[in-house]
Amino acid sequence: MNDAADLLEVPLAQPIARVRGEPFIGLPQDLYIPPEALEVFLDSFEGPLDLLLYLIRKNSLDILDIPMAELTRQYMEYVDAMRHGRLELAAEYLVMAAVLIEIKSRMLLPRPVAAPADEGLDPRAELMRRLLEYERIKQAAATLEALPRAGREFAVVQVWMDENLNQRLPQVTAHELQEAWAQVLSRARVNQHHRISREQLSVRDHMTRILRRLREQHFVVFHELFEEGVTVPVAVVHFIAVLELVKESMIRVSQSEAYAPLYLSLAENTMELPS
Amino acid sequence: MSLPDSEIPAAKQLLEAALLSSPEPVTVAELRRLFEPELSADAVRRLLEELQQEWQPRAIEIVQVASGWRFQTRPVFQEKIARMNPEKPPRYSRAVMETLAIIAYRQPVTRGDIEEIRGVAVASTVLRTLEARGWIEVLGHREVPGRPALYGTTATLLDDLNLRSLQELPPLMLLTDDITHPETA
Amino acid sequence: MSLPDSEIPAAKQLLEAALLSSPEPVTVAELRRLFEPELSADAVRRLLEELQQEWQPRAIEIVQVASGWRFQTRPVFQEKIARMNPEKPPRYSRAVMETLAIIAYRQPVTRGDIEEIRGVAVASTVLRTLEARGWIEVLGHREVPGRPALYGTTATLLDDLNLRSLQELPPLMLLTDDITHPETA
Repeated sequence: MNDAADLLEVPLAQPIARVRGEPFIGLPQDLYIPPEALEVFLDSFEGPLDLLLYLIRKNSLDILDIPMAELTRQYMEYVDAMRHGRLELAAEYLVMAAVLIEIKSRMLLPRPVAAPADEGLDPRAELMRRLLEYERIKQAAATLEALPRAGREFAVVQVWMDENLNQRLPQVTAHELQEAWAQVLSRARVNQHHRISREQLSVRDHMTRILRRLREQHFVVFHELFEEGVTVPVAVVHFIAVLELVKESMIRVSQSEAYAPLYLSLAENTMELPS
Repeated sequence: MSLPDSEIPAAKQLLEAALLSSPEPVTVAELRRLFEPELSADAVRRLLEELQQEWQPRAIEIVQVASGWRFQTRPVFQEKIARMNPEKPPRYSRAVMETLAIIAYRQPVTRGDIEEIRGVAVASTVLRTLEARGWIEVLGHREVPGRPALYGTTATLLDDLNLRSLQELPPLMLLTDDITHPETA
Repeated sequence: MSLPDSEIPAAKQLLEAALLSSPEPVTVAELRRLFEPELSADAVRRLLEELQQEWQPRAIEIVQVASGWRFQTRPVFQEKIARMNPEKPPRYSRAVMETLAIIAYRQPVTRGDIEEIRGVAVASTVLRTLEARGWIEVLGHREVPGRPALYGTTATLLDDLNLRSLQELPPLMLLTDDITHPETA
């Protein structure tokens, strides 16, 4: 874990960014970060603790005896660079900067002669404790990631059983349905060629309602779809649903002559317009 | 490409594992890809038939169904297994749940749409299971070649899930890029 | 109740069928009910261990995880099986895995606790991803203002990682005692 490369999920052989078309491989050797690469670079840290750990490990500093002046100087350079590009990202990093400076200044102050209660407490203690705890968790996360996992390193066996033999029907909850959908989505994201856009469910709902109505009535006069008392948002969603149905060749809209009423029918029905 | 005799046991083991770990039937074309270099369809079929023989005396069997080959529990054992668990409700397979989710959230959809989203073929048994349950129905047909059926969910599904309308379905989860990303390997 | 030798092969067949056809791990208590009269837990465990031995040389194995016993593919075969189906499992970001590690090793924890350890805000999507996967759940609420939810890990997480209990999680990196009590300079 001392290796800086372990901080990134990007293999070193691959450029982590391109700056003016030039591949930018690995982490910078010094503190100079080309501004164009900064965004990519910062994304590789999980926060101020992660950045501090990186600085400590990169410089082979002793985590139990941190030279505060040097660490604070390097950290501030990063934060300054960061503030040019990603101001909104900087808040948590700025808090840490304040903590570092406070520790540094406390270490510079001469100790009071009269011993206060916390005399002997290293001002760095709390920071060290947090850094070590975070490092442990970081390593635990990497260990968990490496454990064999169902669906990845091994598959659970399940042989088909005829469901008809089961008298009791499986129960499903809305939450399970949502989880199934989440699984579909996360897998679709992995299979990059499937594009699934987030769409208003209400449009889909209205599309189904219109199809159902057309199946029963065969054709519907367009304005009848918009019954009285329908609110504007509902009418808009309904209208979008009609357009979507036409676009997806599910329904047909026809008119016997200009300005005559519009009729909707299922695309599969050859509709006889009423005269 | 056929196999030398010495490699047949290992090949059978691999076929067995592939069939056992697939929730849906597997086609011969898919099974051929297990091997490098690929085996011929005939060679795969021969191995499957031998495996079928070997499993003959056991509680589960290898069968060929419309969409491919699969293991299934022999009916006489199914009844005994059902005894095991009187209180645990049975569950639908992942294929059934995901198909239902796609129809619920993306309706009206054709079988082709479902296959495109799931990235795998949808067995007819999956749609039949949901239709028999009264949870999905054919709403119409899309006017494209083949006139595929358009599926939607029914009021029965909403009743069974205790919902008043589709809007009450839990919102789609927004997966942002920082949650998952493709394997870099 | 134990079994006469003549009935052992049939009993093993039945156990095998029950494990192979269950979508989730099966407990010894459930397996006992397969038999009439019921077998003792010890007898079932002995049969399971014998079956485990018999399956040793094959591509799938019987393992014991947190929620019971199940069959699964051996990792060495899984790579080959994956060739058949190019679908890749999702890979989780560091934010997700670190959050999971904190919940696993420090449970029960609130979102605030997680943020304190990681030093950054935890996006809701991170917790939702873990909940949707069935790996974490809300155990209760801490009785402080805002009543934040307390998260813990589930048996499903242990099952998915092939573990029988939280004690089997890899130990946290060891730290020397003087970290919390640094020597005075």
